Amino acid sequence: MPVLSYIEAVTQALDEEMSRDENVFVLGEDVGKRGGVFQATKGLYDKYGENRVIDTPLAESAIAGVGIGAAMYGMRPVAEMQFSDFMLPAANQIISEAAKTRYRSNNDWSVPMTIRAPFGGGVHGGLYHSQSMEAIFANVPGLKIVIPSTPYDVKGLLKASIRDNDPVIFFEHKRAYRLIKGEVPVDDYTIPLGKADVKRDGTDVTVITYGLMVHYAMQAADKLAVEGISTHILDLRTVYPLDKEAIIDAARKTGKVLLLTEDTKEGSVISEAAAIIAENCLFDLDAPIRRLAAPDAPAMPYAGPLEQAFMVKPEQVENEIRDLAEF
Amino acid sequence: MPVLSYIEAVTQALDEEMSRDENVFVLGEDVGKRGGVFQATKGLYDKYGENRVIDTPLAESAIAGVGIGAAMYGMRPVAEMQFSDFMLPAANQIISEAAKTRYRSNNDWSVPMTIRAPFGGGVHGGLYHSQSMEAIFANVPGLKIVIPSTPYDVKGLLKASIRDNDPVIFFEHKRAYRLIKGEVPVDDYTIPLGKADVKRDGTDVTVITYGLMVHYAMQAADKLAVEGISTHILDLRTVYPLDKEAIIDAARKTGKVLLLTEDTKEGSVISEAAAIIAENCLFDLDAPIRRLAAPDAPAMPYAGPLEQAFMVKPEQVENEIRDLAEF
Amino acid sequence: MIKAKSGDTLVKNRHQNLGLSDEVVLSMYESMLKARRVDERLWLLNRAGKIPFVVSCQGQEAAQVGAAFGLNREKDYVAPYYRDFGFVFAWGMTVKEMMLNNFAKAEDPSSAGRQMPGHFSYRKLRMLSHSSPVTTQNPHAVGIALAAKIKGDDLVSFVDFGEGSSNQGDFHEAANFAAVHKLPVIFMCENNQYAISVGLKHQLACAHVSDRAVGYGMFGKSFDGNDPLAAYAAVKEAADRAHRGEGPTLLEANCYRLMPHTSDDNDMTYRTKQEVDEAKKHDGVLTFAAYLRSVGVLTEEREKQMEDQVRKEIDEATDYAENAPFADPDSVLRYVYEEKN
Amino acid sequence: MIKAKSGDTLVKNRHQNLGLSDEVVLSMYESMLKARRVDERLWLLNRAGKIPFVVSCQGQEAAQVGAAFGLNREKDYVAPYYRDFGFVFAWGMTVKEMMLNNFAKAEDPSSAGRQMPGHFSYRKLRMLSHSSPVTTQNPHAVGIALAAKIKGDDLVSFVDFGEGSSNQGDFHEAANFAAVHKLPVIFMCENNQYAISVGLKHQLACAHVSDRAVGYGMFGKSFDGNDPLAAYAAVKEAADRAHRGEGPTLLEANCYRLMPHTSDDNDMTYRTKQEVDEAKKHDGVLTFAAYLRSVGVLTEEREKQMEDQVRKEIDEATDYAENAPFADPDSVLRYVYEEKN
Ligand SMILES: Cc1ncc(C[n+]2csc(CCOP(=O)(O)OP(=O)(O)O)c2C)c(N)n1
Ligand SMILES: Cc1ncc(C[n+]2csc(CCOP(=O)(O)OP(=O)(O)O)c2C)c(N)n1
Ligand SMILES: [Mg+2]
Ligand SMILES: [Mg+2]
Repeated sequence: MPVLSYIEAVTQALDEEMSRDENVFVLGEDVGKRGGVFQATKGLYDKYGENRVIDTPLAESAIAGVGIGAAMYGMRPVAEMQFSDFMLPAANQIISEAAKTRYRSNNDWSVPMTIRAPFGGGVHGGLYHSQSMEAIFANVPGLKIVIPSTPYDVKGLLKASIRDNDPVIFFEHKRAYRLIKGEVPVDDYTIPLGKADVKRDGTDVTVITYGLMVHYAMQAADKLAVEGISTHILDLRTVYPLDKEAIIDAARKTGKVLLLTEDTKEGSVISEAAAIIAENCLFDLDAPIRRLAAPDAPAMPYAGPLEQAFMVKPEQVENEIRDLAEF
Repeated sequence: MPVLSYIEAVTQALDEEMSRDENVFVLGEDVGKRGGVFQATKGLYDKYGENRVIDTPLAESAIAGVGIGAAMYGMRPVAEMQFSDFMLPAANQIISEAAKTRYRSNNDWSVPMTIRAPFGGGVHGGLYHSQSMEAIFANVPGLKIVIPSTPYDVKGLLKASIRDNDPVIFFEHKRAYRLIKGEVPVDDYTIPLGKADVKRDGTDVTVITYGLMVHYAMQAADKLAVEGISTHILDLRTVYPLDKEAIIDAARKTGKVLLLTEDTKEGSVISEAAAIIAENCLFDLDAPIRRLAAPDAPAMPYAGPLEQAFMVKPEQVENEIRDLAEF
Repeated sequence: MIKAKSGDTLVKNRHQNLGLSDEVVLSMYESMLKARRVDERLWLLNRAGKIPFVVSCQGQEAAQVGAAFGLNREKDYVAPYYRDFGFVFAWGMTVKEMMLNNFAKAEDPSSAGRQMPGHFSYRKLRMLSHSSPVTTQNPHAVGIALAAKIKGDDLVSFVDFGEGSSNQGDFHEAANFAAVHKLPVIFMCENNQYAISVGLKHQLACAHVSDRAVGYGMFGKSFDGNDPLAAYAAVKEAADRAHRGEGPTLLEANCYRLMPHTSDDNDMTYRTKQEVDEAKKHDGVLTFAAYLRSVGVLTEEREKQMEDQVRKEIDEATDYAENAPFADPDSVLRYVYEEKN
Repeated sequence: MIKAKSGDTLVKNRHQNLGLSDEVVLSMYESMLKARRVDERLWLLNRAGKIPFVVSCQGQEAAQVGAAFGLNREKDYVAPYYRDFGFVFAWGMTVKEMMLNNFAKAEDPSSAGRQMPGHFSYRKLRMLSHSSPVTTQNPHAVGIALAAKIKGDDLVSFVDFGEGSSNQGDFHEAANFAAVHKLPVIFMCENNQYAISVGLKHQLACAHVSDRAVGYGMFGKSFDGNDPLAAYAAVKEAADRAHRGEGPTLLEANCYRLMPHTSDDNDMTYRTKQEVDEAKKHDGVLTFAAYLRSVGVLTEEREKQMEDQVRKEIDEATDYAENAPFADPDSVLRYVYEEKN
């Protein structure tokens, strides 16, 4: 099986979906000639032309809003927000419009649009090129929020998102773009939205997480295995609406749960995971739930040492798991 | 002590702060001549003039953004968002700007602005005049989110918000505006932000909630007292950042916790409260945490019976508490 | 700009000059009348406690109906806003459907009672779903036009909004997008002089909303919003431009909101009765009727017949809607996402 | 519009006609030179791996510096954007502070290294805090002007942004607000022809960003952004209008971005070397120097002295900044909210 980087999987999924369905098109800032500032849409402009790979004016609310209109016409727009930090001007279009169109029209209209947005820290991006934005949207019924961790998942989930008949926010971890590589089948496959995935089976401690943090957890698990600690890792993959059953099963599996996110802690999606566990399997727990997250400060600083201090570190993950195992 | 309605307490707080500090001014849609669509700013235009009670163009991002600029100049703007549902065009100004200005300037600049916004359901307002919007913002460090339940709290908390040197979102429950009345001291007092308040002391079941739901809980508690069930009620008052200690204390007090919100459930602020409890006092609980909230659907319908079906009902609160007591 | 009716004989046969038959202008008038009479009925129903809320179209029917007739009602896509009673009637919505919408009943084609009245939506009629946050529909209309362009479909996308709403960021972003991509969009602002209590001067400092067109490099035009023929001509011209690939147009219909903002508003707190009375003199429903009479198209008999017919329709529709069932309360959980079977 | 330098003798003494002394125009030139030389150094430092990121001002110094000189540098409030090196130098920021900003060190007055370089902020200098999401600063500048108006303070609020950014909703809402309230705001668009890879034609369909002024009922003007004197004159005129209570102005400086968008960009994927080379012929730093030489103000000696002085300042500042400490990592927890003691 070919090995692709995370971002190559994005490009491949887009390319395949565009060639499969002429209703799929891409719009966003610099997605055309430039192929996107991260090169996620590289080659698509040459292949599909300016009619289907559209450089928009610098206006996110229009990108989302025009996408919604096109989706209502029957297209499957894939809108790129250059950085997830810059999708807030489109918050009203996403939350008031895309998310509510099916409901408010009593199923008459729908918005089959995918919004792709690079998120996450550790790239020297400073306050506004490093944020995790999912929590802002992870309370809006009508939306689905997908965050893949591996190239395999990227391809399958992005294809599923594009084919989904409701709006999907697809957050791509920008540090994973080139850092994370993995096998990706050449054939056409989709991964169902709304389903979490056990990335590692274990018996002592459960880690529930998503995005780049899945890899931190996997590394920690490898190290801890040497110490005889067996880690169970659940990758949420869809962070809204959450896969409750999978969360409950994973929590029950070991009775000790570490919830992990690189987002700031209070009000993050792992808070909802904690609530689900507290509601449903309190008596199955052998230790209080733990949450490991970034500090409750506005965003990640730019200066190297400050960025480092802000971000969740692999050692912290390891320590938390060990602590829990020893509880 | 005079008895005021919830909205009269809003007006009184605004009036007193404007007369106390000439840097306080009000801006928003229809807040001038019309005195606000709910009449929250009634009389202020005549008293303080068009320079300090400013009818803005219909543009929420400008209302927030101009408020931020004025705050940076040293004023204390009180911006009204006509309905909280309509504050999303200002999401970028609130989240990227107001919340982060102090942090990003390393304490050089600050934004002492209050954003008032009526929220909540049960007023026949349909999808876009009934929503609870707090969860969207309750993950943004740098913001404070205040939701008062009584006229007394309204006055003290609004004054504290206006005097606070950081941005505060002040959500007022629009159904409470005229429904809820209570004693309000004539004198100048403030209530500290960030502190929850025990609205009723009890021993069997703890209800943690805010806004109009505090009154539902109080009514249920009265009824249940007759049955011999003693309910402890914690009013969060500030829903971001949460008063962790008070939540932990309240949970420990009875060991049985009902978390109550009229917002849709997944990703709501009570999820964070659940997480805090699951992290900190798991072994003090005698029953799994319960959450009572609106269904995870986009928003509250307009048609009477549908609105009824969507909203949390007093009987549900009562039943949940009773169930917990009997657990 | 074409002037509304005057005593001058030159204005006679104005509709013929526009290529409109007598039957067409009568049909225009009928839509206007329907909108007006429905609106009046809604206020009565509201005062009688039968419906909790009214948002009103009075004073804007002429612009709305003229605009609808300027479009291709078989093909074009439209995003009317909450005051567009005249528009949606001319576009094919029935009085019964309108009443179901106002009574928020299950059969309401716009939302089955989920949304407030006036939040029109009707896929069958290529009418986009409208929400409460103002101006969000503008980029949607642009998206329709973009999609049509990608697919090679020759159609026009039409969107309405108020002058207060023209100050929202979405107005700007949508107009700019449409202009850059030369899309077949008609933006029509129904300038009724007020955004709730805030008068035009406190909303914008230019003379006409259409003055904004130049900043997008698009064609702009302001017209008498009390004159359906002016609206027809302006929209027709814009549609022709759009079909010729000349891109979007920004139109402004100058009218006046004759009623309070909604049934929740008291407009006497911010404007005077004299001002409203003065505006009533230019009421498009009355002036157009007068024009039609003056050119001999609207006979006394026809007028009476029309009024009777409209009243009957409204009576029946009201009865029907009042007695129709609400949606099942359990339905609040439905259609959050696609339901697969 | 004032034309940039030509061979014509008529252009001589242009600055005297504007009431600017020789020393003032030399000081202008010095700020431009400083900005250019600092920028050049930053690219070297970036390529040497000493700083991870550069955002560049090259090609926009003339407009920036001219603008700053058109304002009252003791009183006015300003919201420069990330390319405004020339502006912030003319406004009083030192080269050392600029280098501390680019090295993201604790003493960086803009953010102590929290923000990316070029996100200027300096309360002491009445310079607002700038963020990455574009155009958010526009309403802030309007807020300053509104506050000053409320307090009766006579000052001007100035804000810069790019032409791509002029398509954001916040541009529109801020401009409209300022115009309706007749506030003393100067909106200056530095039109450098590109928004990252997207050229002007794909950003807007009007000829000039300043064409948008009429849609707000405000004064608008486009000028040669390679000519600091044109910038000075335009901003001065706008400031005079503002002081006279005539409200806001929308200016457009026509310039060209000589470097890639940032050090992360490869501009050869979307434009040609020929195009850039052609633009370099109009480079304001070179043409203004030529003008100053042609009118005998910039002597060879003075020029050398200036270059030496600037180089020395940059060397020292670079050394200092490179060796200066980062902020304490624990400080990431600080200043989320006011810290009370
Ligand atoms: C984003 C947003 N802000 C505020 C409101 C509340 N609101 C409803 S209608 C209205 C005034 C609209 O004025 P205009 O655009 O002139 O349209 P008109 O009602 O006069 O037809 C306001 C402020 C809203 N619906 N949406
Ligand atoms: C809201 C937002 N969207 C996207 C970006 C990413 N971005 C940074 S600069 C830029 C282009 C800006 O172009 P322009 O306004 O012309 O200014 P210039 O950089 O050319 O000076 C973009 C798209 C951003 N910073 N903010
Ligand atoms: Mg209006
Ligand atoms: Mg540019």
